[in-house]
Amino acid sequence: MTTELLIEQVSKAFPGVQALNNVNLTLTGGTVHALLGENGAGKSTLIKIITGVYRADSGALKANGQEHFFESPIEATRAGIAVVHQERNLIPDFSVEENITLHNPPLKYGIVDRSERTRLAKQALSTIGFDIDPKERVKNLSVAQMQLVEIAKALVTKAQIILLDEPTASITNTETVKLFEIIKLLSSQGTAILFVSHKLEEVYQICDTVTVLRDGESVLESKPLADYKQDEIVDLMVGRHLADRKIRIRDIDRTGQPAMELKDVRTALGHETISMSLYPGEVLGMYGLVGAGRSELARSILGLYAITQGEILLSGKEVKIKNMGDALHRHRIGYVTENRKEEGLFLDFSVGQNISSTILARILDKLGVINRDKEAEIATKFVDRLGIKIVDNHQLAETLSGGNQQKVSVAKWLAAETNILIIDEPTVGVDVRTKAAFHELIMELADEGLSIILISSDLPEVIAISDRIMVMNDYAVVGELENTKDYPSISRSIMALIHSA
Amino acid sequence: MNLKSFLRHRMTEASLTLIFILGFLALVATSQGVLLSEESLQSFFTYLAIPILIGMAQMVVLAVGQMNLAVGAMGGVSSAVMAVLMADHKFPIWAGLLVGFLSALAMGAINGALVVVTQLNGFIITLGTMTILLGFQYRLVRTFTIDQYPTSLSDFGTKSIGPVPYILLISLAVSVLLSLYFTRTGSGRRVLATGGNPLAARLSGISNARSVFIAHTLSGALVGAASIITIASLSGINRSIGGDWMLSSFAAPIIGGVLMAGGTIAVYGTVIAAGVIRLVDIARAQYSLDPSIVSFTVGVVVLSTVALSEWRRRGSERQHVGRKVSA
Amino acid sequence: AGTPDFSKVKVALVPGGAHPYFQPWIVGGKQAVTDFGIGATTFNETGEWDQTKQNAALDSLAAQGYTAFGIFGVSPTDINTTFENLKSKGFAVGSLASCPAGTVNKADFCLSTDTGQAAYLAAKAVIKQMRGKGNLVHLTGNAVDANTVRRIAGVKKAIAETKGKVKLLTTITDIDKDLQTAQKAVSDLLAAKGKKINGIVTTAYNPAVASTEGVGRTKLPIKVIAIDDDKKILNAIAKGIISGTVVQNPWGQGYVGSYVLAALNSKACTMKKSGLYVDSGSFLVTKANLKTYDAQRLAKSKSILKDFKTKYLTCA
Amino acid sequence: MKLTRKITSILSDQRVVLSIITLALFLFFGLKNKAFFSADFVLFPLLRDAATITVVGLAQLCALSIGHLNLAVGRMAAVSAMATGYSYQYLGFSLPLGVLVGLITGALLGALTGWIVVKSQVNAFIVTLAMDFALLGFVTFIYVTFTPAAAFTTKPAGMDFWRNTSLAQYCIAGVCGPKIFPMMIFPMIVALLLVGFMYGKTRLGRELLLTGSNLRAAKLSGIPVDRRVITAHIFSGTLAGLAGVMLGFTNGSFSAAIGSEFMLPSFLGPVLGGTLLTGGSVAVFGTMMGTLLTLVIRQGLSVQGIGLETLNIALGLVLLLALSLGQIQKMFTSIRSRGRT
Ligand SMILES: Nc1ncnc2c1ncn2[C@@H]1O[C@H](COP(=O)(O)OP(=O)(O)OP(=O)(O)O)[C@@H](O)[C@H]1O
Ligand SMILES: Nc1ncnc2c1ncn2[C@@H]1O[C@H](COP(=O)(O)OP(=O)(O)OP(=O)(O)O)[C@@H](O)[C@H]1O
Ligand SMILES: [Mg+2]
Ligand SMILES: [Mg+2]
Repeated sequence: MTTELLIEQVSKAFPGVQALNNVNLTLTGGTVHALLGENGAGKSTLIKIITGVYRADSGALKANGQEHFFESPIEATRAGIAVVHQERNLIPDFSVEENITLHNPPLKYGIVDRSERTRLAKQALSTIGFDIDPKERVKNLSVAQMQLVEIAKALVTKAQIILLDEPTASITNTETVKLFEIIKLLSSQGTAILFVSHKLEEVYQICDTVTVLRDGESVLESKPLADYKQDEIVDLMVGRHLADRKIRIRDIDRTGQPAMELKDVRTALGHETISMSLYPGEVLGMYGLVGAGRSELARSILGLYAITQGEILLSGKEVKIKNMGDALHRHRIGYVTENRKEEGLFLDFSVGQNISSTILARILDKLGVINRDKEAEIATKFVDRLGIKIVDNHQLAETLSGGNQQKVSVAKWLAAETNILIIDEPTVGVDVRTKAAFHELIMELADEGLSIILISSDLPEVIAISDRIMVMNDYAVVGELENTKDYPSISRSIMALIHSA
Repeated sequence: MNLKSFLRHRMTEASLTLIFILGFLALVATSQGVLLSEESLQSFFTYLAIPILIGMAQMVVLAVGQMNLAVGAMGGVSSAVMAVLMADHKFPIWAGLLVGFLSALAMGAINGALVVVTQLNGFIITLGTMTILLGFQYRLVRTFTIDQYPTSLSDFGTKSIGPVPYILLISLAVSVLLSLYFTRTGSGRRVLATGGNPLAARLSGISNARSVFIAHTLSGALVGAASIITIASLSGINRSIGGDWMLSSFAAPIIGGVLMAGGTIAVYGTVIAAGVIRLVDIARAQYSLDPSIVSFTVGVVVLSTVALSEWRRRGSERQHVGRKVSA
Repeated sequence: AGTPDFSKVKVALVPGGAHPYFQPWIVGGKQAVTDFGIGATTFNETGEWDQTKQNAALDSLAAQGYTAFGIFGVSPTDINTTFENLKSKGFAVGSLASCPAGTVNKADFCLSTDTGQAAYLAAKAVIKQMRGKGNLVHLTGNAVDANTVRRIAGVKKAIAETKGKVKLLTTITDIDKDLQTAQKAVSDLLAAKGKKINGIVTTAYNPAVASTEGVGRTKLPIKVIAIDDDKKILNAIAKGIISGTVVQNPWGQGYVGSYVLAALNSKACTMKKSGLYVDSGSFLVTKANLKTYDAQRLAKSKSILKDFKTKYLTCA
Repeated sequence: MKLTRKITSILSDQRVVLSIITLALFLFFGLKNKAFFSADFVLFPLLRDAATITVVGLAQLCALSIGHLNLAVGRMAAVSAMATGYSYQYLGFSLPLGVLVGLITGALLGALTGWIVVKSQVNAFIVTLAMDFALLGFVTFIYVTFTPAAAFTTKPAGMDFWRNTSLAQYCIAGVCGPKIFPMMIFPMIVALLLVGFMYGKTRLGRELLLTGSNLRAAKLSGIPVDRRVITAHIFSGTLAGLAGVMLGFTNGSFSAAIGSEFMLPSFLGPVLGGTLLTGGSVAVFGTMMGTLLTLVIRQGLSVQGIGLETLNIALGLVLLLALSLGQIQKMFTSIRSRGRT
């Protein structure tokens, strides 16, 4: 008997939103099933209902002969369901190996069998080709590394049903390729896999069947993916036809004074003689494999880590940036972090308050009182502009879907109206439509004179919007390219730079 | 794990050990060796046993990110139960101690159950139960000091191997077991996982409710153990017992490196921190220090030592961050 | 003249908090009800050694209809404010077992042990036991309590009288909060200095219990004079572990205090001199008078009562 | 149903629930024993105590707002009261000037604490615990050295007025204020308004809360988190100082005992009111309600003539029960909305 997971007429409401509305989905063993939809369509909610994190308002679930919803994640695990949630859910103080085996730690006489644990973890890590010390504490890992640990954790349970909620959002191609190999292998062995992603190229690469959610309704239910073209799928997700994007090559005037310039900068973290210049109105892409040190460079520039040597010039003047406040208020530089949950958002604050957190100085009345109207006005402006799906400005950030949280984290810095903006992985988990709009927005802002450093592990994204691309590897700059926006040739040059380093 | 990374993880414990050794040596030197006499050492160790245990009792609750404000009241009630049963109801020693111990365990379990059922903050629950228990303690012993229980119990309290009293050995043994529980057993790891990240723990099939319940119950059991030691080492039980446990129960683990946020334990750190605190008592007796000066000095010393170790830890972490993790 | 009618008077005896010292108040108060026909006496120890809580307890007693108050003030420096407040409402107020700090007493009277005097007496006793020379240690309670200040002064006075033959090795304060702290402090003290100490005088409850234990356990030749007559301490005297104790007269305070309060509150009598201080007596108890001291104390109470009736009160 | 939705949403506000519970208990105690409604002996002193404890609660709330604890609230109050008392006794300061001295002392202590926390990066729990020790030593030393009876007893003109006067003595056109309101509620009201205004409306308050909600995010949003931490502790110290002075006024002298019973109540008010121990969310008005609730329970039981043997038991039980009721109701209103998180 092949594994089956049946979802029938499932509904779920949150205050102010019908997150799911009579959704159906059939997941069969041996297939990879894509679950698609825009941000806030209800994908993660569905996965959480399947795994017993939320309780459905109505509907039915059948899995492996069981005919009821799981009461808790434990039950789902026992029933042979493994899941990688959209957000990283690891125990920071535990080692990698322990996190991987957390569901079911190997015991011997009631005592944790450490060598067996290491063995299991190593095995799981090696299947996805992730080379890391299993004894390292998770809190020392980067977001991408944590994501890989999550995947290893799901794989180690040898589950019959695997649900993957945007597993590739924050990892690079190399790891994605490895992941796909293992997905294919498992699928061929009869495992049922549900795959959520906003990267349609990937979806077409690996999935067999597809379900599309739009505003909580399943507008396409468990159909063969091959029957639909990418455009059709997008139309289904968005509910209308999405215009084709045109490649736009922008002309940047690099004769004048750079907006920001680094001269032979070394950092306490180990960056070596980094030199770069960013011109007014330019989008400078920064690409590198995970751990190349891009985010760290950005943070060092902003004064979070020490610069040990070299100088930073803003519009030709040498500056010492002490901290983020200094960067924002004195030098008008902004920074969108790659880690929205820990560093970008105030989860227990409203969307409006999150957006206004960088511009409090600008929305004051006399007496230092915050002008609520102005605050709401600015919030609304960016909610509209980035298509953030919310009930109202007062909704807490914690209740937003992953992609919408990401948008808030970016909106906060767009609102700040800086001269220079460093954006780190801005579109992690953002859906196709918004991503396109977003790219457009970035270029528009650049047209208006904003200088942007774009750090992204999404190569197509880097190529789509950068004017120039700086390639980093192992805490050093290994090369720089003028971006012709011709994907095949540019990507080849970039990979060549990385591998020759 | 090499020495460097060991020290990085254990910076607090390492510096506390150093402080302890230096402080101890300083006291030995300035007391012309009196501190090394068997009697002095015995006094030193005897009154170390209880701070260690109540530190542990707080630590296990801190491990799930909660607090137990009722440690003192629980200890007061359970030792009063023991005393009353043995003195007034002529229970044999073992039975008196057992019932008292179980009562502490039950109090812990009730705390845990209340936290789980009402979903109220553990801070508030234990504040409430603390008040209630203080009432019970008064009911049990009123304003008297009860000591009419068999002397063999207090004999046991003063027995020692060399200068090391049995009761300290019991404390240390309990600490070792606790350490094994948290580092080696599935249950202990799950409790820590709950403290480290409750949501992640839940998604990994761990019942946070059970972890919280276990932590509070364990805390009760440790308080019960502390009560046994209390009644064995004290000359009597009255309503003042447990009065100074609450703050010191926090001080040892937190100075020892346990995070208030949960998810960490530091058994050795707690023990050694209790030792450092004990050195202060000795210094007070040794130099006939005015308590106001002692308080003042303790305050200042704690501030500076912890600041120092923290500063060094951060220094070493700063160098480490950003380098490759790969094996 | 006949006995005046006290049946309308409800007397509240309010200690600072729960402490064994005050327990005889209950008995003394009850006895006063029987002997003098007072409406009622109650005992309320919910103050928990916090002046704010004690004030609240007093207020709630007033609300319940109590009209005469015998009070041990938690804070001797603040209690006059409380007294004034109660008196302004027309209640009779007596300061029992402790007088307000300073020279002014806003209560109608103060019936108390002179705490300094008791400490002096105890120190004299222990010095005598030490044969007039050697090193003495004083164990006591909260350093910033006015009564402790008086006790420390009392002990120092006794030592000064030896003209340097007795040395005060150390005064250990703040160890009365709980028994564990007291016992730890005593144990550490004996370990560090035991051989140098010839005598210990304790002027607080938990240190008294603790030093009894400590000296008994270490069998050091140290003379101890304790305070109060807790069973544990009397036992230790009987067994010869400690030399003696200084007892006070809480029963008398409760008994006589209730009478005077009733007399004042019923308007049958007035104080000749408001705020008068009357010593309720302190007695040294050793093995010799272990059996008889209570009778002696009782007699003292009766004589205080007589003094009040004949000397301090003017009755209609 | 719109109406039920509205009711549930009102009921899910902790402050409303607290007010209802407090009021219910108030009526219950009063109906059981009329004496509880006595203005002179119960309500007036109760409100006077509530005023002080609420201010202490606000002091703790300021530390909680950034996710810190201030274990030294009581001792900061003691030092501030000591400074005030000293200024009356030895410097002959007038009443307001002495109060100012107390407030400044509190502020300085808070600033020092905050500064140490920031510079050492040590957990505020440890810093304030150590601070408490250090200040305890300091206070004892000063009182023992400078006073004969361990207290400053000089009363400046006007002190008794603040202690004893009620609004009943203020009449406008023949209508006098209620007798139950003591003058002491004015400093509390001022503190409530200022703190409430700051957290509710101003940039400073918002920045404090953001810092408490997510320190890293706040730092990366350009908020000067170090300075905010110090600011929060300054507020905490100042308010603690105010409470210490208020208690000195109520008691009638300035002694070392001031503040020694502040620590637990300082948490009780804000936490019952709905302030998060983890930071980022404060309940200013709730702090007053939480304080009132505990005092009403205590005094209510006390007026029923309950002795010490049952007082604490009853106090704890009523408290737990009242809070669980609030919680059960809250679970009820949110069970469907939040899923089971
Ligand atoms: N705990 C919650 N409380 C209130 N609303 C919620 C909660 N969780 C999700 N929602 C809402 O439910 C809707 C669906 O969210 P969900 O996370 O399922 O979207 P998603 O399809 O996974 O989107 P994304 O691609 O951005 O991850 C969103 O409108 C979201 O705001
Ligand atoms: N060896 C390491 N030990 C501890 N932490 C590390 C180590 N390597 C990386 N990190 C952490 O991971 C993050 C940096 O890795 P990250 O992969 O984000 O670098 P990056 O060049 O910005 O790459 P990307 O942004 O593409 O992921 C930092 O937060 C850093 O603290
Ligand atoms: Mg999602
Ligand atoms: Mg990065």
